[in-house]
Amino acid sequence: MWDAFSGAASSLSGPLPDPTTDAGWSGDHPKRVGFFTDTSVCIGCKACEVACKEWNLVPDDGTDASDLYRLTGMSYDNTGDLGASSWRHVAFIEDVRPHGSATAAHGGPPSGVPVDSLATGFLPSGLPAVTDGAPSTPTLRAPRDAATAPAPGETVDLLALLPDTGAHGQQTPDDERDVRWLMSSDVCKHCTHAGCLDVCPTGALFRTEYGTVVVQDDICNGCGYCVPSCPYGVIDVREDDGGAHKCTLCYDRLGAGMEPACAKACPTNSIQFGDLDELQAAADARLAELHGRGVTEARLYGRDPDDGVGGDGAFFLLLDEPEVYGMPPEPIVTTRDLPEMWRNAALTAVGLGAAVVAAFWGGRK
Amino acid sequence: MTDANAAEMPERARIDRDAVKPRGQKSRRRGRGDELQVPEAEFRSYYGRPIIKAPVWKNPDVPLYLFLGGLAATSSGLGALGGATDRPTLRRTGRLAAAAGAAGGTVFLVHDLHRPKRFLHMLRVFKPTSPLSVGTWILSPFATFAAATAASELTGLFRRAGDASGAVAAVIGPALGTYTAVLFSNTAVPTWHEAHRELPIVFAGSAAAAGGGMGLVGASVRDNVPAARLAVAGAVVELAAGEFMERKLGLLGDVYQKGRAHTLMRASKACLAAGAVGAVLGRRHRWSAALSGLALMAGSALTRFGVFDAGIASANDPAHIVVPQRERIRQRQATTGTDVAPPDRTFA
Amino acid sequence: MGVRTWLGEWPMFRQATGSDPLGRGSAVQSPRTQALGSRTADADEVVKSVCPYCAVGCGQNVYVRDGRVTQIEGDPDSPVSRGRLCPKGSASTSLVTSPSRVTTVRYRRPYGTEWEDLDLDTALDMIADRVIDARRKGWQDTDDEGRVLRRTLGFSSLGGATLDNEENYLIKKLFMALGAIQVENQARI
Amino acid sequence: MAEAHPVGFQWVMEAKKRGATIIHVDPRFTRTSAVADLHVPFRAGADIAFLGGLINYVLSEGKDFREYVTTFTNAADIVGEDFVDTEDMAGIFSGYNAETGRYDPISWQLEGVDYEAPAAGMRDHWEPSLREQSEERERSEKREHHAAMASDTGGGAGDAANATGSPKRDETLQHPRCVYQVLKRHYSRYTPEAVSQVCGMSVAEFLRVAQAITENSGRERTTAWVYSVGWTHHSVGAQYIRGAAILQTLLGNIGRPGGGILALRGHASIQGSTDIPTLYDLLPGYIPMPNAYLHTDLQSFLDADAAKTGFWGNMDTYMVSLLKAWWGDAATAENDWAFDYMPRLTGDHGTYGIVRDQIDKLTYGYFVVGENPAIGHANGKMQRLGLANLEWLVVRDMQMIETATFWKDGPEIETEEMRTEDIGTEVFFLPCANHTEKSGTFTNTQRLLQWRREAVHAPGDARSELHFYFHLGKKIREKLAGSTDERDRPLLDLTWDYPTFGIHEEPVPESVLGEINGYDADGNPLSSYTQLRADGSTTAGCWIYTGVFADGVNQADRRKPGSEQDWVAAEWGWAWPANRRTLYNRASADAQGRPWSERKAYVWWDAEQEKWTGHDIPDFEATKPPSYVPEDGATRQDALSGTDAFIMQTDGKAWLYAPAGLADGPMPTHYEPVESPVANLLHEQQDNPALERIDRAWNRINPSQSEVYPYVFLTYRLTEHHTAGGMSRFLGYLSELQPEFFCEVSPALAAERNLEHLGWATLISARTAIEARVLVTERMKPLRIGDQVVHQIGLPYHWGSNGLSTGDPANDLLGVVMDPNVHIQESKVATCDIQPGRRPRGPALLEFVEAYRRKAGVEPGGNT
Repeated sequence: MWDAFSGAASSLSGPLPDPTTDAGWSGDHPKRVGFFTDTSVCIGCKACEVACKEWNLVPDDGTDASDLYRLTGMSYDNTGDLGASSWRHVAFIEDVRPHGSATAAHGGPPSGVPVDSLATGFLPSGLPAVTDGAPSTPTLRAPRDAATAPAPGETVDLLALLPDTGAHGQQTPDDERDVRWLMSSDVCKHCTHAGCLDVCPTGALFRTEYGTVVVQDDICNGCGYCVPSCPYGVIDVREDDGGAHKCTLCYDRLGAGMEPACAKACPTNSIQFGDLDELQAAADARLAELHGRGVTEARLYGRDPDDGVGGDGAFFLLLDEPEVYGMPPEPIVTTRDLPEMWRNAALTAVGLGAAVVAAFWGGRK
Repeated sequence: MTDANAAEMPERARIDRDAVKPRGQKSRRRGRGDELQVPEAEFRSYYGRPIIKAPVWKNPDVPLYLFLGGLAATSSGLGALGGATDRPTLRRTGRLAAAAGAAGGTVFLVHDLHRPKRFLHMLRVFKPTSPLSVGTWILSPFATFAAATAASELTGLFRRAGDASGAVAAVIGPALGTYTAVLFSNTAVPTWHEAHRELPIVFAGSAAAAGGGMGLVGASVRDNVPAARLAVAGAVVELAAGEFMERKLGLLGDVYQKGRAHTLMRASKACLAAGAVGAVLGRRHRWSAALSGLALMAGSALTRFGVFDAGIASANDPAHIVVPQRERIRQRQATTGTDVAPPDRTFA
Repeated sequence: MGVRTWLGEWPMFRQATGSDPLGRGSAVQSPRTQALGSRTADADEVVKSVCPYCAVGCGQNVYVRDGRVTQIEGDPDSPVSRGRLCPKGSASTSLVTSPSRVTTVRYRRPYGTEWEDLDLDTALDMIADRVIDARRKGWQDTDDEGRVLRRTLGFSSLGGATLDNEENYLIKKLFMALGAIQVENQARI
Repeated sequence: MAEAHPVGFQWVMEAKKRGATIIHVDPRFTRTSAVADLHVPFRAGADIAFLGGLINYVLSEGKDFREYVTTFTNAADIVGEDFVDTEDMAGIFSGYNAETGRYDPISWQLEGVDYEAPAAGMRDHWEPSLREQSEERERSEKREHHAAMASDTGGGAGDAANATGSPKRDETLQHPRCVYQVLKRHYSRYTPEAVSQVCGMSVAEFLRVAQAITENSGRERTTAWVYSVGWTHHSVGAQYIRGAAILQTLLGNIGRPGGGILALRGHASIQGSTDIPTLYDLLPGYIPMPNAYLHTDLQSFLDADAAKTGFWGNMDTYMVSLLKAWWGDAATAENDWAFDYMPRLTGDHGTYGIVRDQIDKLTYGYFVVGENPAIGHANGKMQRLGLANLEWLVVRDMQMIETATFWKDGPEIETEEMRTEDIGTEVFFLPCANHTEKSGTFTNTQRLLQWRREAVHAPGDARSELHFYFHLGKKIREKLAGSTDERDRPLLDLTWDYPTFGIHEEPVPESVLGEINGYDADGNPLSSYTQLRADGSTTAGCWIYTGVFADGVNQADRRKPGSEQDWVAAEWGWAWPANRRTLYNRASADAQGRPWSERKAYVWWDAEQEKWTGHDIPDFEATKPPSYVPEDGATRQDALSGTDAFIMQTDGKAWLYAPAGLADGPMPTHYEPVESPVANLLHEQQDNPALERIDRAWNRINPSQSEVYPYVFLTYRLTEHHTAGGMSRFLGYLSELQPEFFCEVSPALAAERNLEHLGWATLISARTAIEARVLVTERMKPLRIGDQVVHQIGLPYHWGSNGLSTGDPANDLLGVVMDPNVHIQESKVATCDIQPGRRPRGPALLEFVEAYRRKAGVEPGGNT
């Protein structure tokens, strides 16, 4: 057992072609499966969140009752993050950029229509030349008296706030900025090197024959070690039952030949389920396609087997930096450093023992 | 654009503050006075929310477990060697503290579980990849031997067996004192993980200070020299290693510079320093020795609480994840000469 | 349970003796996990249905076990939806099994301050009486000019967009026979 | 579309993947905008300016699909000399009567067409006896009836049904009065600059759209337009759709694959409830309801409303078959097939009129079935006042919705306008079965009937509507059995003997669908509406559904997997009429019957087999060759030529110019919403001169361009909720996703009004004030309109006081003004003020709103 631990460094970090076999499953185990979430076609409908909860009987989220039905203010995301009761989480990012920096995926011009020609090149016959769509500067009306302006907050005496004539119209439209609304359905990454799994002291977390990482609720004793060990902040302990919970990649459905509930529901096929190698090929093709269309900000996340977790079983096509979606830019599984940690701890333990012995050095004084 | 640029995106900056639900805080929204630890460096994040999950480990259970484990670890050695060197009060103190520490630690450890009835599930497996599993297999025999030794000590029965089991516990003890550092560093919590070289030393020092401190409290002036030495050495190591760790952490060390962790660590340092000075100067007087011992133990305990709190704060701070990881990417790109920075970063 | 069996099921023993020394996979799988199956696998029946929310008309498969709906999900056969559902459609199981669903008749008497219970047949009988009465009170044989109206304005109906065609048909047919012209639904909203 | 119809949106994403350009034109930046190639923000209520601008672009640039236009449309028809356009009349068409506020459409007619009887919308002119009626009320009622004929919920029979003779045509399209030229002149002022000024979009954005749609229309390519109630909820709503119809017809995008104007409807069977209408003005299959003024007997009914040419020429067969289905043997040739059993209309009995009558205690009982008007309808107070003035109310639903509990916890209880103890309404709440607990058909948004099978039994007292209405009918018939009163004959003679099953005696739904389909004299199910006869030998409860039980098979229950069929998937469910998936698909082939292009081949003439064939079922007589020319005097479909693809029209043409059928003009014209912050920049006439109002204290309207109500608001749905919330607010999984009522405002508006993100805001109109959480978002953009800045506020309307997720109802903020054609309210745009903080509670709220009204110069509000 120690041999496997110390000898096979690849089973703690780095590329690992077959984590399933590494976890003791015989050679004829099923192919490793996973998710490819293509956020460029995500419409943020949250069907994945609901379908997941319906199938897995996950309770309404929220740490306490008063939290349940409150807006977070984070665009249309009222889930907040992944957690024990949110195994799918759709992030919404409202991104504002200077006008003109849009690309095709960002509400840019339809393919094949150069922006310049649109602005100036075409004019219907008989029309005066127009170079800019912006009409003349708006007429600003008399600004509101600052002294009568209400203070923010929960004012109840609104009668005092009856508007003065011309109270509006002082703010000018901001034509200079384009809006981009990114949506992405986050999920457990089912890492090749899964920190949660490796630190679990009970074997509740285990790697299935499909190469996925699953919590066995009948085993978990709620030690919580998996929670801070996940570099993505996925798994969490549910307060009411004390168990750690996360996406199972619908382990129970896989056995019955069904695809995971979220992937099945996803209206635009943003969430794709399948054999990991096939998904990776599909993702590479999709990335090339998008790059070919000028969507240069597209990038794959979790696709690379050389990354800090040995590649993810659930990986993504993103349109911005991972941290914008609430994901770490370059996670490394904590156990990569574990051999060194054990060495340090062992040496220090020896030192500590020596110190105790040394304290008795010289006999009685 | 960055989310930290409040001037440019006022409403989003406000979201950053309000929407976060950091663990360990009762209120849903942070007050103005309790700003996120947004570092100097600019970084982007998802509404300023934490990226990783902060530990759900209970406070004070886990810091106390760490403290008691450390206390027991060195106490077992003091007890065994105190017996071997004819220091009966040190022996007795060490043995009882080792057993009590192990027992108390076990209680806290079990209580910390969110499903405590399933404590024994820990014994299903032995996983070298899991410090908690390894720790369980350290704590269990240690507690058993320490308890047996203490029973022998208290009853006076089976003295030889008691000595033997005490010796075994003493041999295991140091592992119990340092494995907890791995327990913390083997997480994704940046402030813990990045201190994985220093944290065992800090915890070893802390264990020594605690065990030695206990010895000062319990042993007679006649018997307390090794305890005083160990305690003072422990305090010095803990102080030095702790300081070194905080500095070496750089950006990640900011959690020790503010908030509760800062307060706890300052108190810890004060206690350790006072205790060490007291132990050196006041060892010969029962009461001053005991007071010094208590101060050292308090210092040790406060370190555990401080490190624990620092970890929570670190986990809740997205900058702790994003900035170092970005820096790593930047450095790699600088060395490999490739620039894979997405084109939109420049104006985004 | 014999010691051997017990030992054989002890994951640590399996770690030591099997192909999973680190206790990451096969060695630590619990018997319950091993026996895990899909909730829909033992359904008595899979009934073809259509989503009740918007008008896209997504196909649904309704899984029934012991006379209860255990799961509703998209019907992959449907050329309309290809098995996919939106969040509302995906919540269909919750919709049909909602704990707050009202399943008994509730009655509020005129000027009453609280709901009361009422037997369904009694309710139907009372409603029939009220329909007859309102129909009579609102009846118009002719208008002022003597033109035939043969209608009642005594009562009206609202709803239909969430109902089946067959149900709308019966409503329209019955109301026409009663002479009640005031039939409306969401299509005008 | 991604917001409210996400699963349907998968096909848009498929199209995008294949290179289609997705353009989203919407006041808000929504989930649809997020994945569109182009989002064009613009001002709510300015759609006709936008569409008119596109029409102008097409016409002035000569970008129309000329061969399609000359083959299939009335572009070449010459408009009569009497017609005066808005260009020459300060924004009003000829025929307007300022006193009555309505149009006499006779001057809109085409040259060379004689009218022997009035078509819908023109009866006022053609019925001398009607013209003599001078009382205001009656005139108004008649007008409303006529307008209803043109309803988009109806729209079938009666539209200019009785034009005879052929209009003069100029195939070169050069005649100054030909439709093409009239259209061109009408839209000439809708320049890109004008569009930009009115709509608040840039000229570049507009041109980008114009270029995209014209480049993607023609032989090889098609463009589809998709809309929802964002187009219908306006005081000019029907004309919005007309605008799109004109544009799509000019571009040759009707009747072709990838083309069309696609209405996304919002309820599982809202299409079905229009086809088999629980609507006051229609009979099944878009046959109009008999009218007391016009229809003294069946013949006058047919004379007035059945066309002579086109497929509506067969309305006699549809109507007699319907009467036979309902009254069976009691319907005989002698008694005019029981035509006199039908009640008659005299005016508007639309839902808002009904509610007005409820408040006036003119009507006593109300069935509310699967609907939640207290939340879901415009002017919630008006709805609840109506409920409170009833004698009895029956609510059938699954959850305890606000409509059932208004007497207990409605907003008017809080304001002390009403006291529970004073409300005399007797309320029956009856639990209903859900979609898994009964069998039946829904008709989806593409006219597709899909049969659902019962999976489980309904719990407790829950019953299907089929059960309820069948047994209610039975009970009433029992109570009236033996009655000799003539008025009870229709009820007692009604065919009401459906077989039942189960312990609850549930009617067999197949038997009802069978009756809808219809039978021949021998009792065999019919297979096509062409089999219907006017001699009483056939029955059909809804002629357009005839064929759903073809061969005795429930065609709606066909479930051949899509993967085993071609892309038309004709063997899944059944689409009316005759299982055709694309209407008017004859237009997918040219005059000679050849596909316009290989790429866009859909239905074509097979010269060898001498019949129409293709991927879909041809929407044309199968063996009528393209070369067919009708003889003089031919009637019904025989009067249509081999190129008359629009077979329901009397002339077989798509109408670019509508000489009849609409109550507010032959061509769409931009009018401002009734509540608009700006003046009409295109025409002197501010708003639709023919729109309908309800001038009551509980329905006060904000003055146009009011400084007191300076902001535009619009209501809409979120993906996570369903309409008035009865099916979503009570579910945890949905409620947690959108947990609170909120308003969306731009950062600029937030700064202007000191609104704090996530704080509270109070929104005020002349109706009431409501409170909402504030979401400040860059997705809302202030617009420049002329020299003004217009701020728009977004309000999802799902919330009420019951359920898990609660909030003020957005619809309470709305008043009711209506489109004159279809009586649909203008709820997609109105004005309000917004202030930070929560609204006043209790009676203080009324004072607060009244103070606003005073300031705005609005008459006092109240409950009467």
